Amino acid sequence: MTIALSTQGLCRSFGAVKGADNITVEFTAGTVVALIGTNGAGKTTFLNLVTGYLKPDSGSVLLGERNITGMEPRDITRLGVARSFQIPQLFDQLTVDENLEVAEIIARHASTASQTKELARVRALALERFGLVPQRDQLAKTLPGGARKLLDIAMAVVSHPSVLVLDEPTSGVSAEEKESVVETVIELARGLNAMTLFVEHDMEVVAQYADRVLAFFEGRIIADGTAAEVLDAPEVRRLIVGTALGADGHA
Amino acid sequence: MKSFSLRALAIAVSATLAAVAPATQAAESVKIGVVTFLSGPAAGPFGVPARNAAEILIEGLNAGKVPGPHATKGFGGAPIQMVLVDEFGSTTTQVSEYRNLVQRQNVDIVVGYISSGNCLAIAPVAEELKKLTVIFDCGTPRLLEENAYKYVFRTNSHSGMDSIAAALYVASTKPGTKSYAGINQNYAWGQDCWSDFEGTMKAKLPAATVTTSQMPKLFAGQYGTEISALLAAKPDVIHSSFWDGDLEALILQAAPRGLFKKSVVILTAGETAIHKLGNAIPDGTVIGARGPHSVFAPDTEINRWFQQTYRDRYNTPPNYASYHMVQAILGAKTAYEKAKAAAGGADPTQEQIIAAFEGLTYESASGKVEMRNSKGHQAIQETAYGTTKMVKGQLTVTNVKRYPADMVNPPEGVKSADWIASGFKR
Amino acid sequence: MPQRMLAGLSVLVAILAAAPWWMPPWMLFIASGALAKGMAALGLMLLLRGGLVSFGHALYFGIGAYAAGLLVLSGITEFLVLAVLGTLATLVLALILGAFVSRYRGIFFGLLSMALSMVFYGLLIKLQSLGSSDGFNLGGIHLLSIPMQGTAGQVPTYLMTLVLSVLAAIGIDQFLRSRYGLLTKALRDNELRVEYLGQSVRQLVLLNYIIAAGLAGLAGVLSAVAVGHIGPEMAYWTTSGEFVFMVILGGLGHVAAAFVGAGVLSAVQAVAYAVAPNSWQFIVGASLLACIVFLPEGLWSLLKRFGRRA
Amino acid sequence: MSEAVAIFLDGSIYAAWLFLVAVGLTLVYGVMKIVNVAHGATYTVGAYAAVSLCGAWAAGGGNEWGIYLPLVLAAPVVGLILGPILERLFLRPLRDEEETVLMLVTYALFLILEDSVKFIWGVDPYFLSEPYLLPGGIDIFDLTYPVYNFGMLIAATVVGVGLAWFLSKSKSGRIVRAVIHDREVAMAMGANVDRIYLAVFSFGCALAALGGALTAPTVSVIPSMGVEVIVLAFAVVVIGGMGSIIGALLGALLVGFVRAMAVHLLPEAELFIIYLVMATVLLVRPSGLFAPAEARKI
Repeated sequence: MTIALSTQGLCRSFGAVKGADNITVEFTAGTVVALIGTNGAGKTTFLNLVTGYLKPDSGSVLLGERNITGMEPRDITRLGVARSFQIPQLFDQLTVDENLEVAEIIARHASTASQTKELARVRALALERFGLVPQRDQLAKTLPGGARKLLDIAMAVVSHPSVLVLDEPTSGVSAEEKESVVETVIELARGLNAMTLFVEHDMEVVAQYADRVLAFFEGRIIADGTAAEVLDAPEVRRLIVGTALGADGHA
Repeated sequence: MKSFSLRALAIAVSATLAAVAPATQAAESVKIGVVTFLSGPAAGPFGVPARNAAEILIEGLNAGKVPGPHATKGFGGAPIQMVLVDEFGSTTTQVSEYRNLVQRQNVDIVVGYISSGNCLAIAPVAEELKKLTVIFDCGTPRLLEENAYKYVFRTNSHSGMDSIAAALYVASTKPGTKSYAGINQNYAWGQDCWSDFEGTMKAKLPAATVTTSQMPKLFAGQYGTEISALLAAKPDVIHSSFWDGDLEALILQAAPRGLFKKSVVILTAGETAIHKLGNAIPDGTVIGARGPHSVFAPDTEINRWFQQTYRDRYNTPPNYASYHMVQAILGAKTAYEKAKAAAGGADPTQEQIIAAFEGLTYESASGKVEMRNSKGHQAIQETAYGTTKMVKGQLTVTNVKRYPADMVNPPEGVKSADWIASGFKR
Repeated sequence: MPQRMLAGLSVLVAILAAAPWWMPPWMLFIASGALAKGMAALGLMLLLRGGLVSFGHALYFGIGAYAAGLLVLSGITEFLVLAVLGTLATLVLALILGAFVSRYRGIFFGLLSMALSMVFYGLLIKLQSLGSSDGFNLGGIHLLSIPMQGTAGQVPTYLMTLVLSVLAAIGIDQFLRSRYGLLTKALRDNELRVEYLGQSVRQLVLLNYIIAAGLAGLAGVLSAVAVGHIGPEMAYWTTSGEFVFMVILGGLGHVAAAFVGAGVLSAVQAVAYAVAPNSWQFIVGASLLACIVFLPEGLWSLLKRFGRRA
Repeated sequence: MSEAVAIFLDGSIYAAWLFLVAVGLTLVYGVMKIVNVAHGATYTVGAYAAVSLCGAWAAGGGNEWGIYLPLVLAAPVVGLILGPILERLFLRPLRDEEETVLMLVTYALFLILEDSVKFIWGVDPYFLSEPYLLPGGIDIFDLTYPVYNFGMLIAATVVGVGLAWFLSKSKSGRIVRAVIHDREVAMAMGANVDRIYLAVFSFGCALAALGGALTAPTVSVIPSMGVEVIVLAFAVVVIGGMGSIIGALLGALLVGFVRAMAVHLLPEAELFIIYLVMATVLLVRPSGLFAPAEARKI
């Protein structure tokens, strides 16, 4: 079992608040890992540290054997780590197709005509997979929430990353669409054999798709294991699940 | 249908521009393009007074009311028509406006240019378009020292004269001067004026030393710090070629701080301020008018007529820029009439006017003007400086010293800077 | 539609190429200047497409002009040499300054650019040997044996400016259609995402910055040749402002828009000078305001609408 | 010794003047994210308003020492008239445009206002030197300083302290600060952004006009007097960090002292020293010395 990604003693604070408090963790290649925790627990901070948006105060991030601590997002991306965002980061003035084209151009550096043609074919497939074909010539700013989310993820996947980082892929997605979004994404990730990290508040989704679950609280990992183990841990029930599920009436 | 609309647009644009062009003028009148600042900071002190002077002089000439040697109507009987252009805007704009005047408006003569950058840029265009162009105010010695032009004349002395005469005034009225300082605007005019003044001081008063040379940005407006530096340096004499709002601000800010009491301040272009600022200028300030203009002008018939007519129309006396304008138009008129006489009374060609203009000597409202330098294209003239004194609430200029043209202008063929450096060798 | 646009533009270029035979000389001079400035505006448009406005672009306009001026002073009067070396000088400087400037965004990019151009302006004012604020004349420039100045040189200079403008427009058009064009557009929308797709934003900005600078430099050389005089005001912030104005006036829709903006502004200025010498600032300001309010995508959008309806 | 004192005094006086003309600019930027080029024209209008008001005061036989009243009154008059006109007619409808487009809008307004000044007051200069000359001068070491300059120092202090007090202590001030910090959150919490923008912009105009009015007695009042000022004010605000009041203060002090040193010790450098300081500060701190931090949520 190869280690795709690992961190060693990762720390980062914002003033008095500890966003990441000595996080040491390893991720096996090809696994799907869910991050759970309340707002402000440090999930997004962890993702931002891994993908280079934030620089750690101390500690290190390794991609396979390679130390990527403190590297710029673009360099980390080039090494095979792709991410999507809690608030979709799209090119609003470009069409859906062009959004993907930009992602492809950057990932593949196409220059010859035949390469360009090949890219267009791949793009068409991606649009189909994400169900964006009807909107392909629409400007991104006109898309509804669910489609924005999908396009955001589709752009991340274009580069065939070895590590895929998804920040709340289902937030802003309607209840009916949720299932199919997660289904599509996870299937794709498994198809790429990419190690997938995703932040999720819906415990049913977590239970259904994650091979492994990490529970965050105040910048620390308070539980780590299979979905069943973590969701049943008393500390997790008390601090996270109770609050997250209580509202939905599933507790 | 795109092609149609674009072509239509192109045609419409050219039609609009062409519509602005007036019909060709009556053959017998002389059309003069007058270029001077109508907007921007130089409009108030120079541009507008020059325009005013052009207006009343041309009206007077056309009516045959100008007394003295210039009594003939218009230019040798031909009425004068004036086309006015704003000098404000980039040099490129000025070149393009000049082409407009010559090629679209078909003027016979262009009279204009206050800014040195503009007159330098216009001169080669005048040569290219072969159009008689009389520069009336711009100061840079480079205009006719660096190039020989056939079509370009300048009827005022260049700025070298102002600085040389200023230093001579110091040498004669304050021979004991041990130290001097300068405050000049940081652009070509200010830099040239200061280096010429400094050069002349070194030749005439070699023992005197420079304490500080302040070079604030053009149009800076706030001179508190510079004034402190000048006060602290305690020079006997301070030289300044400031003009316009900058000059007025300097006077307003420096006078209450006693700068004018502690040092003798020479304002080489100070004349424009005395009409507006009057009693704010402290006694003992040395004032120049870039030639024998305005308060230094001779008491002749034509000067009295000009002073009176100008005051009557504009409720203020004409300043040296007004006199420069009068001098330029009268120069062109004299050359025109001389050429006409030589041609036996026929309307002279441009070539004939130019031949008559070269080396011409004539009377303006400011006295005698000799087109002597730069192969007869550059005027030389006497100049004067004087000291202000308040008499019964009225600012007067006393202790006036006049400097003959030869004393303050380089000999033919010698550059102003070289002449100064040579210690004024003849 | 693209075919029609191509046809329309070809006709426009043909009309402009025939200008020496239908435009009076004074108008030809304005046209030369407008084309040269349009070229500088074209570069600025490229930057603007990437979301950056420079209030100091005249720096490179001035560098090109002064590089040409220095060459003329040292006795080199061959236009091709001036154009190549003048542009090269701007490219080198843009590479150096761009390394710093490309870190900045939004208003800071604009103001830092302005500060740099003003430092250059200050240096020129200080250089008394180069005429300080008065600048100096450059004459005798020729292309091989064809004069580029004086009466005989007006048409060759105009045609050369037109040829280079058309080439620049085609070049930039191709560039915009290439992957870099799309990336530039993406850049304007969302830099963060561009970075997270693995592309260095700075590199992209730098590339655009250098191209824009080169165009401005070449425009500076052409302007210096056409006017026959150069001065520090070429690098002053108001000149930069004029370029920005041209881009906004024309719009970002098409490479030709920059030239439309430059042409219209030059025409408005010429007419305003003739008709209202005392209130042309008011007219220029009001038309800028009207353009932003009523034509947020510039005059180009108007032409496009007009063309579609016809 | 006296040179050091002179540099200190000249630097402080110049800094006070800079702060007065720049503080409105930074406040408007902080709240509205508008780089207001028209600030320079408003400064000019303030100077002319002061000329007219003081002229009316003198003509009406007002007390000689009372002339400072109409002088200062020019600020609220201009702020209350010009501010709402510009904000309501031009800036509010275009509020959602990009920063650079808004800057161009204000540039257009600048051109229009400057010509309007010419239409109203003409191109000939006005002089309003009485308030400057009235209090006389005082000798410090061997240099004479006009008392009026120290009045500028006091005015700048009053404006600075008043603004600081308003923003930190009063309820409206806290709302304004909330808008500076995060417009969306402030709106969500019920801040009336329309009203705040109108008030802040008008207040910014009043501050610009105050700068112009207080400068008027020391210069000749001409239509183009605002051109140089706006560039200077920009430099100060950028150095200090756009939108920061304390930054404007420190920017003004930095520029004031550096310039005073240059003038006294190295006059040659005065021409571009300010731009050099600006470029250097930006190279070291890309957002200026005290830019309010903005973290982007992703």
